[in-house]
Amino acid sequence: MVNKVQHPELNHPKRTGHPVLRFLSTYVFATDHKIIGLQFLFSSLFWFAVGGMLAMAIRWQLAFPWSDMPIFGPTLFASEGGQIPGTFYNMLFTMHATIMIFFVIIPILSGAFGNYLIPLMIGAEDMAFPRLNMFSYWFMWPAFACMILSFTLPGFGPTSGWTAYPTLSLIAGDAQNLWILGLIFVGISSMMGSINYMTTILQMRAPGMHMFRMPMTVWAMFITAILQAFALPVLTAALFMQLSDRLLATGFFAPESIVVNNSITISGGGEPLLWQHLFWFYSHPAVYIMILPAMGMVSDILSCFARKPLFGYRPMIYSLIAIAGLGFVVWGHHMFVSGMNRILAISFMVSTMLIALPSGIKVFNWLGTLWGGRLFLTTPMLFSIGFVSMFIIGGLSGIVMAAPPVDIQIHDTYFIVAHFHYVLFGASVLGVMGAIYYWYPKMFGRKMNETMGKLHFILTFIFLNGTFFPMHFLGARGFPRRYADAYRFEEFQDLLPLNQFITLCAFLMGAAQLVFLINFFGSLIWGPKADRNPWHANTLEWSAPSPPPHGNFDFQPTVYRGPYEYSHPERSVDYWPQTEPPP
Amino acid sequence: MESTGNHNPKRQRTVFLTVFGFLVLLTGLSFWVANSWIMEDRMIGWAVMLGISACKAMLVIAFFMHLWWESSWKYALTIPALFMGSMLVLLLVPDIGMRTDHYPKTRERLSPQAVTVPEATGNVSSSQDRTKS
Amino acid sequence: MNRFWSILFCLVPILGTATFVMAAWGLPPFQGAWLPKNYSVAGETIDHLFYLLNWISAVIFIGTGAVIGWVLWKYDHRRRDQASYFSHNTQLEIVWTIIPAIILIFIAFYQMNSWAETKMIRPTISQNGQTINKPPMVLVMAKRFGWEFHYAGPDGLIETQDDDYIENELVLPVGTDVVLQLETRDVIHSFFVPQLRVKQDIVPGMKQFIWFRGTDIAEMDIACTELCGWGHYTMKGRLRLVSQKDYNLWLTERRAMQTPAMDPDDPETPQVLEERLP
Amino acid sequence: MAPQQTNSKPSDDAKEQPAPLVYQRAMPMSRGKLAIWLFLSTEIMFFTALIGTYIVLRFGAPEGSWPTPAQVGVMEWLGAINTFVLICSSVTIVFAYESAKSDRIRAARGWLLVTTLLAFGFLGVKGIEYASKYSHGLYPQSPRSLLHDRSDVYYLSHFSLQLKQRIAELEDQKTPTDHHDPATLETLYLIQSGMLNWTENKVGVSNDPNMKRLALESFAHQIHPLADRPDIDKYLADERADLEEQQQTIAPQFSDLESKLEAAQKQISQLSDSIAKLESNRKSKPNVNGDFPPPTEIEQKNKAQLEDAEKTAKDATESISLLKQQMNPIERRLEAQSRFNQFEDGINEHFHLKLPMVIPNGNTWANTYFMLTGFHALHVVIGIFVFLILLPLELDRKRAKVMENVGLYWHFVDIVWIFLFPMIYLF
Repeated sequence: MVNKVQHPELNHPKRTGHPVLRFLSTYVFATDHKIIGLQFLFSSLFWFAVGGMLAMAIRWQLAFPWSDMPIFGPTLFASEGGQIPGTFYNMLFTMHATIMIFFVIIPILSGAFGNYLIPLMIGAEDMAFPRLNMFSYWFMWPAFACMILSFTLPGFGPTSGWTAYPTLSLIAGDAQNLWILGLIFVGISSMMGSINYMTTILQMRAPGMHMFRMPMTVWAMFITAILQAFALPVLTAALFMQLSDRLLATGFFAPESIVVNNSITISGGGEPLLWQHLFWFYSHPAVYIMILPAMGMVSDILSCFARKPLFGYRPMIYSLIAIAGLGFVVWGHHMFVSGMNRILAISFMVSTMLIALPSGIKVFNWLGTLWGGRLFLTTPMLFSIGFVSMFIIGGLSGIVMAAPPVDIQIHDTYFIVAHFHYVLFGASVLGVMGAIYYWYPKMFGRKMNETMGKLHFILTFIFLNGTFFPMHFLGARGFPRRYADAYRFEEFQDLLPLNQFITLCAFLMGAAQLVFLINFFGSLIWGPKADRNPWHANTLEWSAPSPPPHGNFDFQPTVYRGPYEYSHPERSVDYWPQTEPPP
Repeated sequence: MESTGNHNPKRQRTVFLTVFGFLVLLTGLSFWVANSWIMEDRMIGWAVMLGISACKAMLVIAFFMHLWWESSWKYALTIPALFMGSMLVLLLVPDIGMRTDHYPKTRERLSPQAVTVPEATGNVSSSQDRTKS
Repeated sequence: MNRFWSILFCLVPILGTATFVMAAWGLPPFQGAWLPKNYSVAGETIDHLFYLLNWISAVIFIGTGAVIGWVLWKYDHRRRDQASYFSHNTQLEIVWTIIPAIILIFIAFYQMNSWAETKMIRPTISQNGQTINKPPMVLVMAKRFGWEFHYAGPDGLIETQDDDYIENELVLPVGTDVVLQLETRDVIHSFFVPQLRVKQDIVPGMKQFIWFRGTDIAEMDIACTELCGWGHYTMKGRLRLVSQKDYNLWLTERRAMQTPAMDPDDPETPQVLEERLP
Repeated sequence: MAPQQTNSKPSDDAKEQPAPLVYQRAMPMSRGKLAIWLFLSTEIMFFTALIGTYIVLRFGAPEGSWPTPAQVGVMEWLGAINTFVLICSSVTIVFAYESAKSDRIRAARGWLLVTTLLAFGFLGVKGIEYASKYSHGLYPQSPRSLLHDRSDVYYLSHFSLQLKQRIAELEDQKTPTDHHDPATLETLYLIQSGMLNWTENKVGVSNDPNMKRLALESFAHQIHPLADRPDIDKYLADERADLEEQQQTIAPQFSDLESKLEAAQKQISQLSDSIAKLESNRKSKPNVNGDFPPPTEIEQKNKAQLEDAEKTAKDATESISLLKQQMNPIERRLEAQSRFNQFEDGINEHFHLKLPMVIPNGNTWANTYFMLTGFHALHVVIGIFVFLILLPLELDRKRAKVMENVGLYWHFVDIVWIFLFPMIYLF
């Protein structure tokens, strides 16, 4: 890059560092937001591996139905010759979805990156409530315990899908109780986290850091926190009701009394649709909780490597707010064919159509950011462009499904599976990967290997499309999701080869993540040392040391401009850190 | 919190006691409504009682929670939650609140009105005239 | 190197569109991996909508994909010393807000008729000079893991004591509006016939109606598309669409060897769900 | 823009803090207060979900089937007292906060103590209510609950189980205790034979679903009536008339048979007398071989007649016992009818029997009642915990912020109750 920029932060009076803490209080019962962020990151990566294994098992069954399943089969079902039973398949997709949503994507986005980046990006020394922050991580552990314990119960886990629709979930095995408890703990943890984030962002910004000078990442985290704070309590209430249906014989979600062994175990009088409404009231905003932070981070990465101001900063923020606002009134589009009132469906359809608009605006603004830039195609940048590219596919298939008549045909088929994997894997996970590559130098003070990163990207990108794109066709054909064996139907018998192709791609995509693992852990030791600002970025975290010490900043950060002042025509260098005083 | 400090503590105390008086009065009022002629049309009675409750809640929020003396941030925090809450309840009404429209025959027996006995069996009259309880 | 990545990202719209076109035209290796042949009148509008939405999507997909490819091709940092410095363009923002808004609102209104036809306006018949909703022809009773199809007995009404039911086989006439009443005995199921473009979840404690008009004689699968337990994938039914004449013939044959169905009205038959799984 | 200190910094490293960073605030209040307000917003959503569930389930219930407070024994005045208690505690915590703010530590502590006591009082009243619900078996269905939504076979089988248990309990107590008057056992026997077995029999025999339903409904109605049911009154009156008619037709048969039996018995005694006489006559004069002369014709005739008469008597006895078998349930039923029909409050309530009862939507009522009041009570308990933590502390100006935050939470708890009170007790 051009001339070296002077380090404005070094001219400030130095702050003394925080006292050195003992190992336990530094790494285990940490109140430092950065350590908590890393704790979230590592536990999410662990669960990512677990969830990935489950996905592989699902794909195996779909490609080679009822053949001996490797690893799972011989250990668990030796007496049946390694062949899995139908309930086990149900457990696989239930746990895959639950783990990926509640233990991977949400914690890694708002738990890991939210925690790590918010105070650094707004110039705070820590979160508003460091203790609360610690508890928000430690409340994940009972949830982890519930999930692991549920694997050991008969049936190997909950089997009623991650949506846990009653009355199936009411008559499911005991693992369902652990599932509910686990989600309640996750909910409490997220609630603590979101209140902490909102307070921090509102009250702890460095001088000069107006709301409209905050990086998109912080804005996205802020909006996500609002979504979590307002939507999660509803899910928690619904989970409590389902738990009491199962344990205390109430009947909020059961229309008729349920009789087992001639005695009534659930009293009836409720409505299964009530659960669906309450569940989706949370779980639709949860979809945005799973994408908005990635959108924010990608906006920052795109702007940095295009060396160009983010196009339409304010429209981007307004569209975030619009997504959040509309996100609360679109949940019914998950229920078009569920027996919901059909006039109500129209209002949900209209609001769903409307919510496509801000998403579209964001895509156009990202393209506008790239246009006319000076692109450095580093690994984080490639992942971010991949994010945009995949998000377009996921968004467009979303519009196709938002039309209720079309949804009649493709609801609960692989079209839906394709859609949400494009958004959640194609977009969110690629965004997360980009963010890991981007902030890794800040987190660990070392850089990751670029060549391996690019290899990781290209393998993931190709095989992810190979996996999820053909699912659109399966879905159009009507291939139902959650079927252990759809080939019993004359209708779907000829779709086996396509499924085998998908499985092959999925396995290769899984294998590609090994490259990432080697790169990630190898770079911890062998990676080249990074200085404060290896990417020549503007935002505040890059003026702190790498990795930042306890207390974050060794000077008092003061903000003089917005976060995207790249390639300013009057400057000799192509970036202009937010903390650099005006000439 | 900062702004409430400007008030005279003694006057503050009279304000609180007055609010307390109103709250007790309103509780008595809703109790009276529940046992009065207003409940002849239950919908009106319910609406009146909910209105009284809303008044009481406003009194508590405004004075005990000091919102009367706070700046405009109070709207930013309370109105979105109230909006989303009412949205949730309102959109539940067509499916759950009007669910008897979709009752299958097995479920109609829960309802005293829905039981209609064919005249052929003779010894029973339909129970249409059952009191609304 | 940038050019390489540009080509890679360009492959997304190119291969994506190509595979869609191949699938829609049934070219190998995607033959059969597309909407199945349609056998209902309402299905034609649904298919039309699906194609329309795909066309609109394709335009946006190719457009945005081309922009990504072009940007990567053109704005390589090795070929440029300085990025252009602009951060917003209000006119452009307004344009790309208004145009998608118009498209989306158009879609929203365009498909309302189809939704109303398939799910809201039930076919009617006139009886004693009055227009009333067409009564259901068959009561579909879903249960773990199979379908019961209750046909009316001699009294011509379903849900009466003389009903006659068959398991997993539904026979319906073509060329006439068929109304089905859906109920379930235990958990949520979903009645899905891909060729008829018909899908409806069946929720415990609710009765629901679906309707369609078959266009041609055919035989097809009925699938359950809402998770209902270990045997979800075994919930297979067969639907035979036959001519009205054959249907009448079949119905008389059935009546000759009638088996009485369970009476849903009897207090002795309350809902009994299966025991919790081990 | 003054530097802000975080509230929850660990105190041990407070000494070695580096120079605190300077922040700008978006809202003119402390972080703690903002967090509490945000927390209350999430609480609004939580209770919206719960109360919303109650509202839609309640108003979606079939017209007229939601139990009134009286039917489920909810006492309005208890709710009113609790409302009053919570309003008082709201005022006292405001006073505690005001006192703390002006550094009157003792006053603050006193007011907080009063608040805590009021909170305990609230829980006490709640406990009384819950205990009464429990003792009446009014809670969501589980093996020991007495609530049934409808009169079906499950209700009958549960009822018979409970009845047998009650009878066994009372039979075990050899001497009647003061708890139960000695007639209770008799009443239970009458319910068993005159009502339960009668209805079971009727439901088992009848082919007409409407008759089955009416039998079940009238049974449930007599145990625990909810409203005037002219149809059931008519059904019972019809049944009674029918039974009395049957009794009328059976009674003459009965007397016929008895007189027949009497005649036969008379004949038997006469015949056996004469046979005995004839025999002794005959046996008094043996012939030369020492043998008795063969029975005379008259004797043989008499013997045959005796056999006939005995057979008639046996037949008559059998018919009588058969008739009695037929008659007994009718009599028991009529007895039960005449004994129990007069109670407007139902057998269950009148004799304090605690047997299962049918309250349509009673289960849904119990579900929502316990969910709403339970989660509210949980919040009260959490509030009490916080009060107990605060009580031993010096409640001075510095802690006034904490007091204010706790107060905000407590007022929220009050507001929730303000809405629950009319919805649960008055609607």
